[in-house]
Amino acid sequence: QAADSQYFPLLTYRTGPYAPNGIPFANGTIDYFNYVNLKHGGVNGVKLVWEECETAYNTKKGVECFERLKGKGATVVYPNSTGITYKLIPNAPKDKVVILSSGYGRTDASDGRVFPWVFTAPTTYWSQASAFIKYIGAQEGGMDKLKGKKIALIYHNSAYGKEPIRTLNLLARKLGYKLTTLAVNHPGQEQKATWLQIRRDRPDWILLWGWGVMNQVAIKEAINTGFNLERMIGVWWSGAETDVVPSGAAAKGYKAGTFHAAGGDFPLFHDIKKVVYGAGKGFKDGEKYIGQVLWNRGILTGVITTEAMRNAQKKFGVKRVNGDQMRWGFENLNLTESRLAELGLKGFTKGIKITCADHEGNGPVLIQQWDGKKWNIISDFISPMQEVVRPLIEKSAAAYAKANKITPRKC
Amino acid sequence: MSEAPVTNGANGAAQALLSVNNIEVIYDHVILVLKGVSLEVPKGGIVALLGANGAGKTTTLKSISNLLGAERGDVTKGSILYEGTPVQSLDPNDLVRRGVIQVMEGRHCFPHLTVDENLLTGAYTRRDGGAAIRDSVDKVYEYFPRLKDRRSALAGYISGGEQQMCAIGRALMSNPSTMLLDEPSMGLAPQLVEEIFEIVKQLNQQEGVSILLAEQNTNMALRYADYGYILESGRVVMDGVAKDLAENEDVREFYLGVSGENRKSFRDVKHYKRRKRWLA
Amino acid sequence: MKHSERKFGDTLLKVDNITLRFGGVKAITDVSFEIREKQIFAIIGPNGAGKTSMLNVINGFYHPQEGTITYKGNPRHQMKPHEAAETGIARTFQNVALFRGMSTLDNVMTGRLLKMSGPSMRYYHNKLANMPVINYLTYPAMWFGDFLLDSLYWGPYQKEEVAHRKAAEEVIDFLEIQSIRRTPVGRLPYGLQKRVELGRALAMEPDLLLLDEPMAGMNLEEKEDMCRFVIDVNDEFGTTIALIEHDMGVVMDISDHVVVLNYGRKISEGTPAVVQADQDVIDAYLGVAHEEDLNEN
Amino acid sequence: MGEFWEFVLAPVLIFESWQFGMEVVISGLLAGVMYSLVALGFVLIYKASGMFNFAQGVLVLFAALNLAGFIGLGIPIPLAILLTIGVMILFAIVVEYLILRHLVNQEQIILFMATIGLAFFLSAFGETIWGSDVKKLDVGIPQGRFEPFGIQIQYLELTAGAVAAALVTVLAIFFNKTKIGRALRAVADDHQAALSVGINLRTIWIIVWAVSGIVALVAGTMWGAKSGVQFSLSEIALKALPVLILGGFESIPGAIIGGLIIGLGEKLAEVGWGPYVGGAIEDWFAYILAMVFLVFRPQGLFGEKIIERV
Amino acid sequence: MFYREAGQFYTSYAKDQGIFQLRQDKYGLWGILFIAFIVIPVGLYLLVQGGLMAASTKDYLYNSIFLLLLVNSMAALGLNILTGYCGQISLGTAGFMGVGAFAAYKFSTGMNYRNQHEDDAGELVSQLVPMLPPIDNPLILMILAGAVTSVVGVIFGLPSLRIKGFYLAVATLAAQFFLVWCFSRVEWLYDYVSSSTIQVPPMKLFGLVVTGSETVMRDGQQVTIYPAAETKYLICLATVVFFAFVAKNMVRGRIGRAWMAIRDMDIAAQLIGIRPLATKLLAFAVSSFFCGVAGAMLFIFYLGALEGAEAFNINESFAVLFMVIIGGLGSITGAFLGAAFITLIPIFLVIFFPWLGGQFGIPVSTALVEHIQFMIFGALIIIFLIMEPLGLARLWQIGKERLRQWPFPY
Ligand SMILES: Nc1ncnc2c1ncn2[C@@H]1O[C@H](COP(=O)(O)OP(=O)(O)OP(=O)(O)O)[C@@H](O)[C@H]1O
Ligand SMILES: Nc1ncnc2c1ncn2[C@@H]1O[C@H](COP(=O)(O)OP(=O)(O)OP(=O)(O)O)[C@@H](O)[C@H]1O
Ligand SMILES: [Mg+2]
Ligand SMILES: [Mg+2]
Repeated sequence: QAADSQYFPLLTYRTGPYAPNGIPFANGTIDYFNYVNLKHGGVNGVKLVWEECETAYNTKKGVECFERLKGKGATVVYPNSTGITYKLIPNAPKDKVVILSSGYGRTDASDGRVFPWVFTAPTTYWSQASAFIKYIGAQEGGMDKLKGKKIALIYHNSAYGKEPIRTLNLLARKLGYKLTTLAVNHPGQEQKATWLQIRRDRPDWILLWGWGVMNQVAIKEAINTGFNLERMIGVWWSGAETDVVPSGAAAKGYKAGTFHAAGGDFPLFHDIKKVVYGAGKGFKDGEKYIGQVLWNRGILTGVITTEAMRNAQKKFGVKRVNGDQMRWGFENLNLTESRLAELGLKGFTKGIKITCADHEGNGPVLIQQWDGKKWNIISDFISPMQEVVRPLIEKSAAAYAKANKITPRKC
Repeated sequence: MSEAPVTNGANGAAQALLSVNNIEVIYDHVILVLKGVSLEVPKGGIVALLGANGAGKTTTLKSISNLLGAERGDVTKGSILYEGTPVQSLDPNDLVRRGVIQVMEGRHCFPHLTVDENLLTGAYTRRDGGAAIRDSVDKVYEYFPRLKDRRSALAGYISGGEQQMCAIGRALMSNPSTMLLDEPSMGLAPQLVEEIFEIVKQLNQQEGVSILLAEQNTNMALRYADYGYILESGRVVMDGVAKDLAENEDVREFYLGVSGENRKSFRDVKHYKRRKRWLA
Repeated sequence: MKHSERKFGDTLLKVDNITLRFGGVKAITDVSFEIREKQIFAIIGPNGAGKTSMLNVINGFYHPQEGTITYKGNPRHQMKPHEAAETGIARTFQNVALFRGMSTLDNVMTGRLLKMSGPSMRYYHNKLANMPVINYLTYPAMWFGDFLLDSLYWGPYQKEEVAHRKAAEEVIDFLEIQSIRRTPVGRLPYGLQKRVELGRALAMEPDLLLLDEPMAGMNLEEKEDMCRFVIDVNDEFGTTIALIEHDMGVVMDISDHVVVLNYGRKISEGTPAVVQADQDVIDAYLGVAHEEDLNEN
Repeated sequence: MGEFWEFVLAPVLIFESWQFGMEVVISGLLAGVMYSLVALGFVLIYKASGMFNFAQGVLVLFAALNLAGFIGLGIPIPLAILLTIGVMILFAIVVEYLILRHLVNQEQIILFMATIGLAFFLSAFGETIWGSDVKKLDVGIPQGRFEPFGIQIQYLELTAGAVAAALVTVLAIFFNKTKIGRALRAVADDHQAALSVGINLRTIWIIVWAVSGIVALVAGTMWGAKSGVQFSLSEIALKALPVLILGGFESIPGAIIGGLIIGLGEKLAEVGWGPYVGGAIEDWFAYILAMVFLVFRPQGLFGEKIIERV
Repeated sequence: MFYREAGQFYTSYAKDQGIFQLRQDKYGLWGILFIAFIVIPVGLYLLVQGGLMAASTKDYLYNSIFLLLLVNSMAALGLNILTGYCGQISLGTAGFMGVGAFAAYKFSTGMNYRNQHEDDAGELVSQLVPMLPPIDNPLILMILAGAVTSVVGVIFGLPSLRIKGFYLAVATLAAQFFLVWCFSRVEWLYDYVSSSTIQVPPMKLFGLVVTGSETVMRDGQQVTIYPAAETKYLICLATVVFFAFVAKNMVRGRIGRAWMAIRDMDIAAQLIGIRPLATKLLAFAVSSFFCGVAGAMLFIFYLGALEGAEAFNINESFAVLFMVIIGGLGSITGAFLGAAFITLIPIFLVIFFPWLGGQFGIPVSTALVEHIQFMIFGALIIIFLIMEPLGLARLWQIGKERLRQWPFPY
């Protein structure tokens, strides 16, 4: 392995039931890496090299991929699936590979004292859940108006889908709204029963915590049963272009969370179009994804990684960074808004500051809305209710530490 | 393949309708069963294929009707000609269309079809209209009144002998010109055995159906057949005009039993194994 | 030995007024007979007369609507087939019913199953018959112990297996099927399959052996062999045999008593000679031609 | 009424509001018919060859992918449908030529396994050609709903019901009143015997696979209209299986009746009992329901009798 | 020529009843075991020491290939008992494996239940109370997991008395779906964590770290010890070999004969005195035991952390069934061959195509590789079935029969 290159294993999924989401997501990161190489000759002259491995969103396959690729000099891995994240976490300290799971994976891993190698920046499910409640409160005209309101959570019946329940329940006790949870089994092709229950309960708001075809069907059912889409908010994995394709214009009004801007109108993106696709170095048919929600998310992953790497290079005065150095780079990342602007991403997301104890950063959440043709951001950054979420995280992490005989670091 | 030696035909006079030339059959890629079998069926003849258990009678018949493939068997050598053309590359159903039909050993009826439906299925290849087919069904029922009683029963539930009748009846339904019969008399009551052979003879004489008959009931078979082949462990060990065979001493001893006053009771059969002279 | 001289024991099986219907079809109507110990008992009749059904009734596969069956002096009701086997009834089938995936040896060995520890709780019952109180706890415990030994193929279990192998080999020797011991039975020609089937039944050391057309599809020589086996079994082990056969020569020669069924009804019964002369039987079954045939012989 | 009884009777208690109750019933029945559409394809192939076609779900996906793909290329809808039918027929021919004819007279489980291989192949093949993104499939099936007496009914499902009824009628007539129908059953019973009476297995198989492909196309169109065309479409096969065993593997009307029972049963259970136990019970409930029926009728409601005779 | 029984006679039935008919087979097996237990660990160790192989490659071989292979073989053995020997097709295998995994988890954490109450401030407090002492011996855990799974298997096996063939296959999906539903719904099973994910606690065997990690003071320094891949491998290997031996013994003895009798012709089996229900349930019990052990093994050694609904989804059930059929129904060797086929071929293809593309300078996209892999895999299944419907084991056997006759063709 050449000293002037940095290797990244990419566990992506371009086939299987979740492929429509996996493709733009994977393309985003790779397009960015490509761009950095083409435009700047890498990060401080260190070329980025990467290798994709197809997981089909399947844990076993993902694990096999990681084991196969980690020896090639991996320092960061994006598991791209909650199941794989869970599996990789215990071994991360041994493998010396940073796990970056932006907006998915194990929320309590945000506690850097117990999980030094895991980073959930910029935000987590629990933050998102609390931000949603904040948003709903604001829409209703104040948090006190939430009392007695009915909120239904339609969720993918999996670890992923269940993540917010605890937070939402806690908030329900605090704020007095009534939460009904409706599980939908994978794949979620058939949701009649769920929507019948929605018809019966007539909730004021619906939170959709779906994945894959479940999103498309849920949105379609909402339209067909006549639910007001303005009052239905999807999680950030339920708010991409693919999710509204079958409904198209009829899905107008549907909202979803996100942690970065939508759309392609950033200088960086124009530059990527020019530098990567203009030079014919992009993916075949890949240009159409530029500016799509999940592609943008892939960019963010790339940006966080390269910035952390830059950080480490500066600190340790090396070109290629090793696992420990990379970890330091992540842990001390301060991606300011001005730096984002430098990168051509002004306003793309809020600044991210990671600390030793807090691997989440500040967890900003945005709300976006589908206007029938594209997604538009309709809210300011909503800060999660840290006072509620953080103790939950710490408690949960402490339990993990106890079960696994880990002594938390001092920060 | 075509160079296979011409065998001693039935009798040079009648033209061979079906001729099997020196075929070799292997099951499952490893089990060699037929080791060069040749035989001929003249047009309008009744030929009997005799032999002990496992001699390869069924295998011979199946290789003629091309049903071996379904059992993972293969004809690896030799050729089979029907009306002078090789038939090995044909589908079984092509053969049926050409008038060759086989009654399989072991009562292969369609268990979930009624007797009636089984018979109608037998007429699958016929194109001469419903009325003609109905007539044939009636004819079969005439042959086998017992079947008529059970016509609406599922074939899977009828008795063994009834299934045998059903299988034979089904074959008759196709108006064949050549029949390959594999132990048609098995499991039938004595009276019926007689009848079956009468039917065979009648078909042969009135409709000119040629018949190749594998039988254990040597007595009967030789009485009705014109010509016979005796198969032992995959080889033809003896063949000849039926009458001659019936007179042959070995055949009498091993296949026919000594009749007349000397007929031994099954109770008094000796407790030693005799050896067939030709296997020495 | 002429059969007129043969001596039979007590009644082993008594069939009383059995009627069996399938929907509207009457397979057996009001049939009664008795099978005595050590007898070779033949059931004959035209196709579809109900012979096989009768055997099925005897070993519990069919449950007659009317009538009773008394076996070894005990009347039975709604007996399950495996229970019949446990009381010593074995049989062979008209359409060979071997375990096609297994070798000849294994097929014969399955016949020994009931004699082995393990599969049958009855085995423990017999073994522990005089400790009635603790039985219900000890059966399962002993069974489980045996099961564990089994899975290790160790100690007592191995001994037992070998002992039964010996018994199975005796049957194999007796039937002269040594050379096909290891052949999967699916590959055997029909006649040998029938013989293996007989072997499986014999391995059960039955008291009553039911044979359904054991000689169908065999040539003379093989029939002779088969007859010899049947007679030997009867002579040497004293097994009672009930058989169905369409070959009149065989039936007349080896059986002691014959029952003739027609359309589910018993039309005649008696020694072979009596039955053979019965005009009803000739009309319904033997046919005129056959009569001549027999006379001619 | 005690809590216990409230729980036990939950599926009945939803009728407290009769409109809602009716809505559950109607939705359930219509959802069931959607399953039937998929189950029908299974039935056809099983009926004709005793083959449990694991690839049926993928076939649904494949058909829908082709249709959506052709429409995506700008081909007018009627032509696209014709083209897809053509593809399905071609597919049947290829399957027969490459697979089925080599597996005559094999055990059912072997045939089953072969269809699994086919499923692997086909799903990847379809996606390689048409890509993995979600495709909209709109062939003009009416969307939206109407609400007689305050009971909500969706047009899509109503259409599916009508189509299924039509399909079943046509297929039932085709297979019961023609010579081919009898031949099919013969083939399923015993390949070798069928060959020996001169039934051309190859033609039969091509016909049946083609028809089953067309049925898959119908199912794919209906389901695709609901969720878009994507990989997950193949997984609805799992929803069709309880329908299949409940109705019986060989029965075309059974597929419909089974669908109705399963659809109704699972929706009542989910809406009634679901909230008490955490929801998402309908998947296993459908199977348990089917299993309960099987315990009483091991061949399903309309399947062919399992013959046990020695 | 050399592969013959010539000159090998057995003078007692005990010998003739041995596992192998041929001495060569016996030596072959010992050879394979020798390779698996000694040559592989030592060889890989030496390769790494000698710098001929990267340590991570060694770990990859153990963690991703050998372990998975062993787990799959174990599951395939289990299913083969039920489907291959007793003829009951089951699609609930993954569900049963899941039972094993969760049983292992519950026993390893002491069967916690939750004690929940509101404190004075109205806050909900909950705490986990163990019911049993936690067990940290993986071997005991696997046995317990198997036992629990047996019980569950027997319950779901009950309908098999009435339901047969594919109807049973589909009906066993009821078990699959129900169990998986439990894994995500019965909070007790996963100690009430919000994500329903279970994680294996640290375990040791014979003083060696097996799972998790251990921090010790060594030379005044804190050192964290992680489990060695070899340890996991050898434990799993020994387990699988032992159970394969048990399975072989069962199927060649009376129990196996009863199962096969039921499989081949259940009516005839009844008529010779085999009790159908008891025999089938025994098969369900034993098979589930094996699957339970496989599940525990998957959980403890291979995945370490898993989400029941995902790790044991229906596709895993199918995968195990494929292994059994491809390998050869009713063959112990077949279970291993099938597991190897289904596990290794996809990995091989995934590595092979990019390599091949690299040779010609054509970059192959991962999606395309995956698709090609599926197509080839599907095609291979079909080709194998057409060549030999009875599976790889039969192919192997034919090969041996040929060898026996060699150099004579028949
Ligand atoms: N499917 C098969 N696989 C392997 N061997 C077979 C197969 N079918 C038959 N054989 C073998 O081929 C030989 C000839 O069998 P075949 O059935 O042709 O004999 P047969 O003369 O018809 O005997 P029978 O009078 O008993 O019907 C036998 O030794 C048998 O073991
Ligand atoms: N399970 C069943 N269901 C319906 N009908 C049956 C069943 N078993 C037997 N039968 C009918 O009962 C009658 C008697 O059958 P059985 O098999 O006893 O005859 P058989 O005397 O053995 O005749 P064969 O000599 O032909 O074997 C037959 O007509 C058959 O169709
Ligand atoms: Mg034969
Ligand atoms: Mg009979």
